[in-house]
Amino acid sequence: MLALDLFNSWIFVLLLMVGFYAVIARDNLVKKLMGLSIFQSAVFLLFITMGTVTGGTAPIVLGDDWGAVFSNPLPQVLILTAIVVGISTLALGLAIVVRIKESYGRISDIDAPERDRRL
Amino acid sequence: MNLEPHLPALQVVVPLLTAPLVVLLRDARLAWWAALAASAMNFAVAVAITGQVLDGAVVRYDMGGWAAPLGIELRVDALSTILLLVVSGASTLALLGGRASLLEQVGEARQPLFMAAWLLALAGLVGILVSGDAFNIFVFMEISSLATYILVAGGPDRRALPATFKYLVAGTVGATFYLIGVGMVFMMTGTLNIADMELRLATVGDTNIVYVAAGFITIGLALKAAIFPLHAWMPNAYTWAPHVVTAFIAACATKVALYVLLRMDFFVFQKNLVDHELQFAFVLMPLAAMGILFGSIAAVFEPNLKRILAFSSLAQIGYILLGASLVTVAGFNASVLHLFNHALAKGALFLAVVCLGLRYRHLDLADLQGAGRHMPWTLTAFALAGLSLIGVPGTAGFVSKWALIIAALERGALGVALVVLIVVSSLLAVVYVARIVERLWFGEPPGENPAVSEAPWPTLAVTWLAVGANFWFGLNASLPGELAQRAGEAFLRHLP
Amino acid sequence: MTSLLTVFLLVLALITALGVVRARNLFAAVMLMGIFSLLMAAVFLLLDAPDVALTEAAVGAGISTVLLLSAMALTAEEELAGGIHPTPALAVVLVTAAVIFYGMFEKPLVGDPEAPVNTHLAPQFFELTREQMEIPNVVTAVLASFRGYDTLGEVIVVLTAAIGVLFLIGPDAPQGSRAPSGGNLAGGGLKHHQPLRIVGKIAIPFILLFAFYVQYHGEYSPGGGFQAGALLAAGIILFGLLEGREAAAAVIPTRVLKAMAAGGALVFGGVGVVTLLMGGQFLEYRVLLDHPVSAQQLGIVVIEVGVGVTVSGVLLLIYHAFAARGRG
Amino acid sequence: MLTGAVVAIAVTMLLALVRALLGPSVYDRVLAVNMFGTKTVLLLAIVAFVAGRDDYLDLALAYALINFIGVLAVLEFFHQRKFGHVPQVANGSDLQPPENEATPSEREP
Repeated sequence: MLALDLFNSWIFVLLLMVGFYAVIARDNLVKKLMGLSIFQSAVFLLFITMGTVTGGTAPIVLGDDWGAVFSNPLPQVLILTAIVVGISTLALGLAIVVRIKESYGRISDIDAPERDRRL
Repeated sequence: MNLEPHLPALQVVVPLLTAPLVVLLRDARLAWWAALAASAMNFAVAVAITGQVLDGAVVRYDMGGWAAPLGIELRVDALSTILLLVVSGASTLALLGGRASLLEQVGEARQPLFMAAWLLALAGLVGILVSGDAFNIFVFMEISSLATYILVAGGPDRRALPATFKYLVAGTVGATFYLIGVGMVFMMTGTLNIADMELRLATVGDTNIVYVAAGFITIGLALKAAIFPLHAWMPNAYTWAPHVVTAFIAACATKVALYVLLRMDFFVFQKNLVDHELQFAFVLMPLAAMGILFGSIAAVFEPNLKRILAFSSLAQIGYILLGASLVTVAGFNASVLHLFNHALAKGALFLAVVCLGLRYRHLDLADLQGAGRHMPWTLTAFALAGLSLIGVPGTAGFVSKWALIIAALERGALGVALVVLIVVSSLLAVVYVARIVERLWFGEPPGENPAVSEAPWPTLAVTWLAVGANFWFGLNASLPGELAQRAGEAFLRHLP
Repeated sequence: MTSLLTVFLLVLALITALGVVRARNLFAAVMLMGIFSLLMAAVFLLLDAPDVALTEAAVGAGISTVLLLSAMALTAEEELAGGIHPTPALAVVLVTAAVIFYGMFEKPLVGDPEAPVNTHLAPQFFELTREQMEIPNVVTAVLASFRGYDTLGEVIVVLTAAIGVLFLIGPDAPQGSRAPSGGNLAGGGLKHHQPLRIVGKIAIPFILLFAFYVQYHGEYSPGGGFQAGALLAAGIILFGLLEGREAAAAVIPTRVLKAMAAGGALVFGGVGVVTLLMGGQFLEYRVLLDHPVSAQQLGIVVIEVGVGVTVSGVLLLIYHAFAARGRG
Repeated sequence: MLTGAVVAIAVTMLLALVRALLGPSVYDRVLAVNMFGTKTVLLLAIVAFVAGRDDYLDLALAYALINFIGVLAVLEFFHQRKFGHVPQVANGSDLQPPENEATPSEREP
């Protein structure tokens, strides 16, 4: 399991980098939101990974066998909540992007010099 | 039945559950009344909790009847109380005085949704303050953030939209950083309860990952608290939000993030991480100093009234952080006091801006020239609140700045340098406040003189109430002083 | 084999994520995001988290694809040339990564049953669930009872998103002057494609039935209110895609959706208020009935219904808001 | 036997992913996603079998349904592009037609 352990951590960090890079480097707003999703997914992976137990199974008891080895349910609960938070942020962000498109006519480069000082 | 033991839960639940009801309303006036009622009740609960805390109790509550750390614990101490008063008070005052302005800027049809978002922002902020669970804080942070994005996006200018988007990205990245940090601590301790974390970190505190976790938590929250240089989202968000919203969030949103930062850094990590002070001495203190200078200087050169105040907030956040980063009880006290007093001053100033916004469409100083002749009451209120911002003796702003100077002087040569910094930036504050007041009182009105009259009395009355609070707490600082002192005592117990 | 498979899927996920960032065509990026979600969901399942996997699939591959496409229909499909600032971004990202690597090598090994995460609270959750709730899905027990307050917060977050979307692009929101006309998703529907329509319509009842199963079986198998709500919404959205948004709006009018979104949260909060009135703490289900085990189960079932109702209402409201935008 | 099946599915997933990454046309990507979804469902079924957990099959079912909806959403998206108006090019540049890529309407039989 050693290899798997390090591997998950590697992927966590790499995904984090990829998502974070998209958030910072891309001007396109939809792309930024996608980057944000990837960024958050990386964190989900971190949490889920830490709760697994070797030889264990999902924390849903089968056939009243409470003595089996189970993975930790708590990180899973946290991530369920975090996923929901993520989709909520995405929906709100997309709504803002739609409004920006409608009033600026573009969804990139919104920091360009403003021509509407006296709008 | 006796509600007293349930106060911490009620603090959050009342606005949290009023919000869905408000969504269903169709009438703008009714929505406003409902929001005002919930907010006022929230303030009343905060006052009642303050009473309990002043009696010497740390108010605890086990959600769902599951004892911590198994369940989620609510925990209210002096530090949370002082901010509970600020948040619920600011919300109530802003709502009370802001009805006319909100109708004008947001429109009537969307009022119920807007009021629901307001209540959710309030619920989220108080939810963070009463929570004793690191993950629960994340959840309520997201509630308050999402709701605040909605409030900011309600601004009538189209520039509110990109400002909100930036705020959303910065806020989400900040919250995710915080979550990474909490995840790492959770990995090492197996708990999410803040008090339990501190205990269990004792055995693993000296591992790299805990240092990394502390770093992530600090950076994430610094982003949300708009600490220099992570403040890029803040000036635009404050400027283009509806005026009433600015009055509310400028007094609360960043301070609550700062509160979480203090809570985590001092009440979880300080005891367990060797040399944790270095993070303050070498990172946060220089940043605070730079933020103070940068914010003050930027405020001096800004043409737009709201942006001036936004940059001044950046400087004030610097003061709060500066006090805390001394890592002494006196510094912590000063920091907590300034959290309270700056909210008073900024709240009053932005309420005066609400008054101006009701009569002027653009808030560049050039547009507002000569406003004082038409709106003398508003301008007088603004000038008096400005005195508190500067820190003139007799105002609330003076009390905390003085405390900060005393705390800094405990630190010898470094302290003297910091005092010089504080004095310089206070002088800069004199410059930008005086510049506003001068242009607004004595400037020639631009172009043809529109028939401008004094702001309507409800808004004006609330503004004066806030200004009065600045002087009340300037002359009689016993309540915030007492709470800050208790917070300092708690802080002392968490030093290594 | 599972660990090898996990490694393989994670590599694919990483490649996909890189593809998302690289793609100039936003549509391609959305497709890749869908794949990415499926991969992450599969990984979560392999890591023994079926509840999370179900949610990730329903949300990531289903709902967020629909959302991204609807937003794209209203905005633009291609990314501008330029508009990338690689150097400073790379610097920030690399520093962040370096910091994490610095910490990562000391953490307890994954899968270690003796790691603090797995020894501190987890055994108590199992024990108490067995004693006081008697439901086999411990994830549901923790979600709904031990950390029910978090879940209430989660429901409120979803509701907040709906409020925001309605506020920003709902019927009362300002109409943009440069709104593209007719470029939105699911206006007319795929009415003229008979095979799709027939197959799709056959699927709908099964999706709804499955959603109810996921809702009511949440204590026994992966699932629960959130996943059920997402599936239910997906079923109705499917109907909207086939028959047009107006037809979907006729099935459940927006007014009702709003009531669902708010009502579910109120049901959840109401349970808390009732427990308070019955002398317990907020959300302390065990005071609801004389028999504490049944009381816990009752509380869990009721709040899960609240979650499901809110989530389905919210997701449909958001779908309608995006789909109706630009149609005038 | 099972290992063979898993390897076969993994290879197919890889191939589908390559198609989704390279395109070039929209339909390649849509099909790739659909195929990828199908393979995931199969993979889950095998995992359920190996882990001895029947309840995982619920998930496979959910994935299949979700995948179907996702593909329909994509189709509807292009349906709108074809029959609805393509959004005007505002401020010049957001909507440059892709150069190396046939627009869907051109490929429509």
